[in-house]
Amino acid sequence: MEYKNYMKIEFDSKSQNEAFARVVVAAFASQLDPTIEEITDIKTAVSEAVTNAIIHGYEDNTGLVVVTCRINGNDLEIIIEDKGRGIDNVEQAREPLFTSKPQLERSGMGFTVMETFMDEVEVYSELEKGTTIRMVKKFKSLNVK
Amino acid sequence: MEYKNYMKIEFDSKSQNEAFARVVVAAFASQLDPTIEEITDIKTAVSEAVTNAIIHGYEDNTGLVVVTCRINGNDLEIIIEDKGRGIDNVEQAREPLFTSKPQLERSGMGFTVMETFMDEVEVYSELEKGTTIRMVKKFKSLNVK
Amino acid sequence: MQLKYEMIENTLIVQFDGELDHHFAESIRTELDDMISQQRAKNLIFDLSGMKFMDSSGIGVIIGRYKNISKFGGKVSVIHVADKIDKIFHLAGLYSIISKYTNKSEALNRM
Amino acid sequence: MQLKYEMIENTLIVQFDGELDHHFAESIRTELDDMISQQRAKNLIFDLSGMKFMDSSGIGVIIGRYKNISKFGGKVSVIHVADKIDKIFHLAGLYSIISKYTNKSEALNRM
Ligand SMILES: Nc1ncnc2c1ncn2[C@@H]1O[C@H](COP(=O)(O)OP(=O)(O)O)[C@@H](O)[C@H]1O
Ligand SMILES: Nc1ncnc2c1ncn2[C@@H]1O[C@H](COP(=O)(O)OP(=O)(O)O)[C@@H](O)[C@H]1O
Repeated sequence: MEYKNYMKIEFDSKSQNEAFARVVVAAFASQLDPTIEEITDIKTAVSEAVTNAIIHGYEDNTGLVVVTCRINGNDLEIIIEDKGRGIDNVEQAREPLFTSKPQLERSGMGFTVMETFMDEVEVYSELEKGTTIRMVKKFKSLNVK
Repeated sequence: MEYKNYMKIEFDSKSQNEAFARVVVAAFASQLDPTIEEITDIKTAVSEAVTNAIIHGYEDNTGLVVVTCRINGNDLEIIIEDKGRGIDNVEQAREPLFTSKPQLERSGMGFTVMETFMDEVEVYSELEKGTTIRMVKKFKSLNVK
Repeated sequence: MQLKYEMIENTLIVQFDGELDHHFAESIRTELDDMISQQRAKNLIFDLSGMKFMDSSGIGVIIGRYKNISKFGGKVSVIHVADKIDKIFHLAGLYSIISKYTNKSEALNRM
Repeated sequence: MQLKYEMIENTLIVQFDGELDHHFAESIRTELDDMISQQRAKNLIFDLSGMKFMDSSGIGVIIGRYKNISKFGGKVSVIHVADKIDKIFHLAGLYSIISKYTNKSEALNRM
């Protein structure tokens, strides 16, 4: 049978928790015997999605960010959810360099980074309801064994 | 206002997740600017309580272990819950060297270690419902500033 | 995240040490701008040799400084860029406005 | 968690490298017992210098080996015990059945 594992974490939408979320997902992924490059990829993607939940989803309010991880064989599925304001136009949001917050020096590259570093990225969003990002990383390292 | 933060994590009752739980709580606690000794104390206490949930609470079944952390000023509250078989006699269970699983080479020192390394340890348990351990660590490091 | 500074002629060299995400971007922006005006720096070199992690928030920090520096005719460059970060910079088209050099002396020569 | 072994006369020295919790206790128990019988070791020294973390599961591992070794008149000792782990050993009354020494040569001399 394929190796499976599951974890879910929720935390306050505080910017201190961006680094915390990266460490948690990286620690969970370590079971997959990842390369340093794979770990950097998922840390970067998680950092983007969690930051977005905090600054775009909840803006100045405090809410909960939920990160779910599932291991299925060599695949790591990461789901990042907020119950914040939601995204108006997902297609536009995913375009490189598009940002609704240039005044915060956002570069509009968050989604592009997620897409570059992960094997799958799906975005579900509803205005006033929140946003869910589902990403998959296929780990190569275990195949070698 | 006192600094506050919150996180909750749940994961499968697999022994691989014992190390994961320690890393997560230590990463969350790092905001409190802890000494190495304080970090070792909470890692050890978390390891005991999470191991108990896995081997005593769920025995050979798979269930969810939930770990909640709250920072309130210099205090870190850690709550570890399982929905497993529960403890018959909590007073007896807390006694040093008492174990119901000597065949697994358990030493019966888990609760004693938690009590030694944390400032408060409370145990709530109901048969067939599960067990909740609430622990508090008062961090000294921030007081110095 | 810690910043170390060095001033060589009219060029300020900033060395990043640690992880640069949105949280730290917020806290270092003002510190960086204060240092630029206090030192009356014309040019700016970002030394990324000590950068342990960076997400797209780092691009915002660099472009933001570029905007201020270029107003007064200054130049901005980056040195010691790790592969992953280089990839992010390429995606963002950063190299159309700032230059990448291998090390400090090369960057200073071309400034 | 990795184990390194050294056999000096009839004493097996086991060096722990890594974290010892319930998960790793389960996986090293059989390995340790196999090595003891394969090497026909009479005495056992646990070298904890490389132990990065240990909870009460480690006590179970040590007491379990003590039971086997003492049946045949052998002795068990621990060396290079860090303060926190020493505290756990004291709480468990471990030092009433096994001895603690500073280093390998002291332990071998007193075996
Ligand atoms: N969780 C979210 N909630 C609401 N809006 C979001 C969320 N994530 C992304 N967005 C929107 O999508 C835009 C593009 O996101 P991204 O590519 O990450 O760039 P950036 O974060 O730099 O703005 C954001 O500017 C924002 O308008
Ligand atoms: N989460 C739990 N669910 C059910 N029983 C538990 C739980 N935690 C502890 N116990 C009971 O309390 C006893 C003592 O626990 P502890 O002091 O940690 O020692 P050990 O884990 O070595 O047995 C256990 O042997 C078990 O019977």
